[in-house]
Formats: sequence, structure tokens, C-alpha cells
Amino acid sequence: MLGEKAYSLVKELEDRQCEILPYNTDLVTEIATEIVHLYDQNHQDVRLEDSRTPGTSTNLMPTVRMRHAAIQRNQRCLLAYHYNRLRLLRQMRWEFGSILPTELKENLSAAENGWFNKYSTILGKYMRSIGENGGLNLAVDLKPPKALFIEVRCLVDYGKLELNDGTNVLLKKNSQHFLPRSECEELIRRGILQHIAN
Amino acid sequence: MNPDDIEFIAENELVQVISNFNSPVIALIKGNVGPFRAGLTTHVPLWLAVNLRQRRQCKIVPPSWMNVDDLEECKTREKNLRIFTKMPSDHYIEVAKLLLDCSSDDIPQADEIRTIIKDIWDIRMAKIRNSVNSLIKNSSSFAALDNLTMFEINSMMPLVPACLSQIMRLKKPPRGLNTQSQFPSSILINTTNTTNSL
Amino acid sequence: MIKLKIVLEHSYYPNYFAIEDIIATQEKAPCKFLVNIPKLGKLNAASEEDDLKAGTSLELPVWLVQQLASGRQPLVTIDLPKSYKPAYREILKADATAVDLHKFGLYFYELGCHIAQFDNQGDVREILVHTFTTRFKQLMDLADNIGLDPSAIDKLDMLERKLFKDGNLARNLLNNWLNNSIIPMGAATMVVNHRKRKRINVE
Amino acid sequence: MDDISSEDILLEEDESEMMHLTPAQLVDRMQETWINEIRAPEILPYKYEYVECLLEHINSMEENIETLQTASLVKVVHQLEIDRFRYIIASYLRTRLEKIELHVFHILKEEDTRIEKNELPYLSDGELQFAQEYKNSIEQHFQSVLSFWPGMPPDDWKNNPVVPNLDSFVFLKSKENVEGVIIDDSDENDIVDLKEGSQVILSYSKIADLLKNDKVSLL
Repeated sequence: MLGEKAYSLVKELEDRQCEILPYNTDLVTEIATEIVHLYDQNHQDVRLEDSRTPGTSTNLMPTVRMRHAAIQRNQRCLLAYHYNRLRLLRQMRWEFGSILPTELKENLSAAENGWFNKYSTILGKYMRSIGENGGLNLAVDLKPPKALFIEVRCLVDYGKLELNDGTNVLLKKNSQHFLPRSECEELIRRGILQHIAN
Repeated sequence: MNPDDIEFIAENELVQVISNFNSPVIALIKGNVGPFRAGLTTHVPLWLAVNLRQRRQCKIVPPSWMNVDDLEECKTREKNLRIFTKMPSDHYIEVAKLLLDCSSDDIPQADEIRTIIKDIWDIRMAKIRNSVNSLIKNSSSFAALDNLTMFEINSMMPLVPACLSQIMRLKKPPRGLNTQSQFPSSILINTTNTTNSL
Repeated sequence: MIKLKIVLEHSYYPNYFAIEDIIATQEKAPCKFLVNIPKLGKLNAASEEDDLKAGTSLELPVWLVQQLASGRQPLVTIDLPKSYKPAYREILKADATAVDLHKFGLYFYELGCHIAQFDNQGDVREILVHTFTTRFKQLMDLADNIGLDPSAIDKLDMLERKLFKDGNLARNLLNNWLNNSIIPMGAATMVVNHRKRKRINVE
Repeated sequence: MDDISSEDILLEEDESEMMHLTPAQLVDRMQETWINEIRAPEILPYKYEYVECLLEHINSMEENIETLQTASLVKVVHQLEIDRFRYIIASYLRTRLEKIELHVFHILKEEDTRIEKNELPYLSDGELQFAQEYKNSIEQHFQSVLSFWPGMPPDDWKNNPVVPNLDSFVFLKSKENVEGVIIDDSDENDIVDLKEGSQVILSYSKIADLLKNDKVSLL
């Protein structure tokens, strides 16, 4: 059936707003092959049509039109797959920062990796352009501020964290700290620290 | 917006505190606070009051409406009328929650107040649900919401506007086709008709 | 968990890249061919001829039928899928709340919107609005966790499910806020998912 | 050629207003602008003057309190206030960025039209540059995806850009008396008057202009 493969490619993304699956190179290639095949057949039939005397033999235009609809559908699915993956990459940039965990990176195609870096660059450039004083980091201040300091527990052996006032804190697994909220928000989001609410 | 965003906005409300320290006027960007004289009252924004209270540097003077008698009266009125009555504060629920959480010692009959406010909230929520139901049933394109607080309005999000938007989409002829809409607009509510009013 | 998407605040609205719309348009609609389609006989599994003959009736995906039925020279005429036919409309009119819409049609509203284009009487549109507004109370109760019967969620169509999910998430946040003093900051959704999966892989 | 950036134009236009805006009013305006942006389905005109002014206040305050003792009450209080404003600005700009990304093709086209008509742009210079680069990055990615295509791939995706749903319903409060708001397209007599301070829910498309002219604000 026409466009079945393209459909199953899009189906992969259903209910996956929060995770990125390995890039499906095989299916993408198969869809490209189907498109090229439909395109070639149409090309041939259009040429036959052009040389046909009206009223004689079979009219191939309905066939061409149907194949063209299938080509458009295949294209839509193919682009929707890639587009929605870019949207996921965008979300990953905000949540993980500009460096992705290797296991996730392996799920991206080469072009997607390139896009991720490109996005990181233009986003960084934009943030630096805000205001007159060297920019504003939009990746922090995600929730309304409550207190300047908060209680956190460290979930992994992270190592040394240097605070803005110059002091160093050693973040060891299961250690608890009372830290400036603004300086640990990003670590909380990345799952390194856990915010303990009393 | 999440509830903490609405709470954040409510934190701009002014409350009276009695400080236990001395300090000259602090010139904040939004305006001066203080001077603070131990034992004397002064007005500060709620976010500051809560912070000072947490540091045990002040006691909070409950807002004039935050007493059992006034709130009981308010509850009775809310119960007896079909319309929404005007609340003593545009942010009654957030202010009550913040103050009762951080300074219940400063508020006489705090537990009773908590219960009455919860009752008022429940009565109003039930009214909202009824009004919303008839609003959607009639697939109206307009409703008045006078006397509802920002937090109460926010409690309808995203479901109510989303459902109205979806109804609009279901009714609308698809783009590019010029068929007449089958449904006359049904206006459930006009401003003079308070019984139907949301 | 932190949601970075505000997009959620604005309700679903189909677009070229929308996964939901692509999946919904894969649903089938009956159609009848008005002309011969040479070489595409294989679309009709019941026949072994090379050509698809005029007069053949087939069930084809809506995305295809839509293309073939529109324009100045339609190749097919569309018939309503069964869930939108008079008999089924009567069931919905009688009591839409009692219907398992998920079984009726996974994408009852989305498909309906596409099909409505070809229904000049406007019956489809009317039944879509009627069904949606009648079932709203149920949807709201579910989202607000009132009268808990979670099995009712299974009887929602995909659009209703989406609305339920967003509405329920917001309601739970609100209830959390009312019941807790401080909602701790959390790790980002994708970070948490990633970590969970890693744990499963290790085990 | 005179190269006047959008910011210059805005500055000139709003200078008079900024002159008599107290910091307290500025903060209130910024907060209102932020809520409007979050609630509106489409991107709204960028309020350069509020963002820039408030950032400036924050910067000079940060400089002022730098010398104060870390734990001193005064410093803590100032820092708390600064954090609140920084949150509003960050959330405002993030919201705009998300809309820009989601509706990038649509927004850039509208922005071009505005420039052609000599109207004020909606995006800041930084946002405009971001939008263009973001658009290019998507086009390039699609180009690589479609590189196998024999001949020219159809332009369907360009002809169907992702657009905001202007029919979305919004809650709003009227800032002054407004007469004759049409609430249903199919019936022009279906109108309503909004009294100052009244709160209603209706479709965004009916009040978009009122919002941009500061007659109503979103809730």
C-alpha cells in the first residue's frame, strides 16, 4: 500500500514527547527509495502522455495524480519525522545543556548532531545579545524564586563546585548542602542535585 | 502558568509586619521599604514579609479580612447567592496559604481560618464547574467572569479555553472551503444576565 | 519535573508536521472510483487486474481519498466512514456519554473534521459538536479527579485524551500547591527519562 | 543609507512615556507584558523599553550591593528583589523564543510585511537574527534530508507553515470601557461592551487589536 512505510516512521514518534529513539536510517532510506520509484514511474508516464494523441489509448493522468498524492504524503511523513526530532533536540538543549550524554548522542544522525550544535550556537549568541551587560542566561530562573539558599542532596559523585563568591564545595554522593539557589538550579535540572523541600 | 507563578504575582501584595530589628529605609527598585523599628509596624510586599518571617525577624499582622467573623460572613454570602461574590482580596487564596504556612502563630484562630477559606474555595470551585459545564454545553463564544480571582481563573486552565477552542475548530468550515457555518452562535451569557454569568 | 514547553498552554491545532494529524489521516474512508486508473490495480486486493477499474469501491486512507476527491476533476466519490453514518449518529444523539468513543473511532474528531469537508449537509460537523459538548462534563470530572473511574479514560478518543492529560496535569499541580508548602525544583523530564532507561539497561 | 534599527525607532517613540514612568510603574508594566505574552497564542510586539530599562536597574543595583556583606539583611533583600525581576524577564524572553521557534516561518513573513508597510517590527534585533538563523538551520536540515530527491521536491511544507491558532480562547480584563466587541464572526450584531475592570473569556482574534493597543490585558 502507498505510504505505509512513511506512516510507520511517523508512528515511531507517537507518545514520545520526552525521549529520542535511535535515528531510523533504514526506514528513512526505504521511504526515499519509494519516493524515487514513484517519481520515476510518473516521469515515464508523463512522457507517454505528452506523446499520446488525445482520445487514443489509455489516459495515464489519473495514475500520475494518484502517485503524486503518494509522493506528497511520503514527503510530509519524512519531514514531520525529522522536524519533530529537531523539536526534541531543542528540548534536550534546554534540559541537558550544550553537551549531551554520549548514549543519547548515539541516537542522532550526523546531520542531527550538526543541527544540535548549530542550535546551541545561535541560542548562545542570542542570550549574549540581551541587554547591555553581556547578556542573560535564559536556561536558569525557570521557576519563580523563593529563597536565596536552598537545601540540596547530591545524587552522584560530582566533585568540586566553585561558587560565585569563590568558595569551593565538594559534591559527594548523598552529601547535603545549603547552597545559593541560582547556582544549583542547573545541577538540579540535570539530576545531579536534588532539592529537598521542608 | 503554574500555581507558583500566580503565587509569585500575589507576593506583590502589601502586608503589615512588626519587625524585631532596626534598619533605615531600604531603597528597592520598586520603591522604598521601611524604616524598620523594632516593635513597630510597616508595610512590605508579601515576598519580603515571608522571608523576614522565616528568618524570625518579624511578626506578620494578618490582613484585616483574615479573621473568623468576616470570613464566615463571606462564606455565608457565597453559599446563598448564585453569583460569585467579591472576595475581600484579589489574591485571597494565595495570601492565606502563604501566611498560614509561614506564620500561623501570628494569626489568631489560624486553623479555623484555614477551614473557612477552604470551604469558600470549595463552594466557588463547585460554582465554576457548574458554569463551565453550561458554557461548554451551549458552546458559547463569550462569558463574563466578574469577581473571580486570578487564581480561580487559572484553575480553569488549560481545560476550559482548550475545549472552547476545540469546539470552535469543530464548528469551523475547513480552511479554503467556503461553506456556511451550520451553527448560529449561541450566547449563553450577556453581562446583564447574572444568573448565567460565570 | 520541569516542563519547558509552553506550547502545552495552547490547545492542539493541526499543522503540516503534526503527528496526530498524520496518524488520523491514515484512517480509512470508503470511496468509489469514477474513472479507470491504469497500472494501479494492485490497490484492490480483491482483483488481479493491472488497472483499477471505474466503479470499483475501496476503503483508502483519508489523505489519499481527500486528494482524489477534490479539484475540478474528482477521481473518486467519498462515502462517510461508518462511525459518521446516520445509524451511528443516532447512537451518539441518543446518549453520547454512554459511547466508547475509543472503539467508535480512535480519532473520532480529527477524522470527522477531514470527512466533514465532503458532507454538504453539515451532519458530520453537527454530530462532532454535539458529541464533544455532551461528553465534556465527563471529561472535566475525569480531569478534576472527581468520581474516579479511571476506566472511563479508555473510552475517550485521542483528542479527548489529550485534553484530559493536560487538564489533569494542571489539576494535580493545583492540588499539590494547595496541599504542600513548597514544591521542590525537579530534574528535567528528559533527564529523568534518560536516567530511568539507563537503570533498566543496567538491571 | 540610513540604517535605523528597530530599537532606535522604539526609543524615540517611547521616550516621552519612559520619562514619566516611575520604577514601580515600569515593574508593573513589565509584569503585565510578561503575562500577556504567556497567554497570547501569537507573538506580541517586543517591549524593548521595559526589558532594557529593568535590566539596567538590575545591573546598577547589583553593582551597588556588591560591596555589602554577603549575609547582610539589606543585601539579601535587594538580591531577592533582583531575582524576582530577573525571573520575569527570563520567562518573558523564553516564552517569546518558544513562539519564534514554533512559528518561525510565519513570524518572519509577517515581520517582512510590517517592514514593507513601514510598521514597527515585533521582534527585537537579537530575536530577528535568531529567527533567521533558526529558519536557515531548519531549511538546511530539510535540504539534507531531501537531497536524494530527483528534481525539485514539492514545497508543501513551505506553503503550510505552522501558524498560531488565533481563535484560541483567552481570559482577559478590560483596562477601560470598550464598546462593540464582535464576539462571533457569523453574526456581526453579536457584540458586547466591556466595562473597565470587567473580566471575560473570548476568542483571542476578537481582542488582538485591543490587546496591542493596551485597552485590555490577559489573565
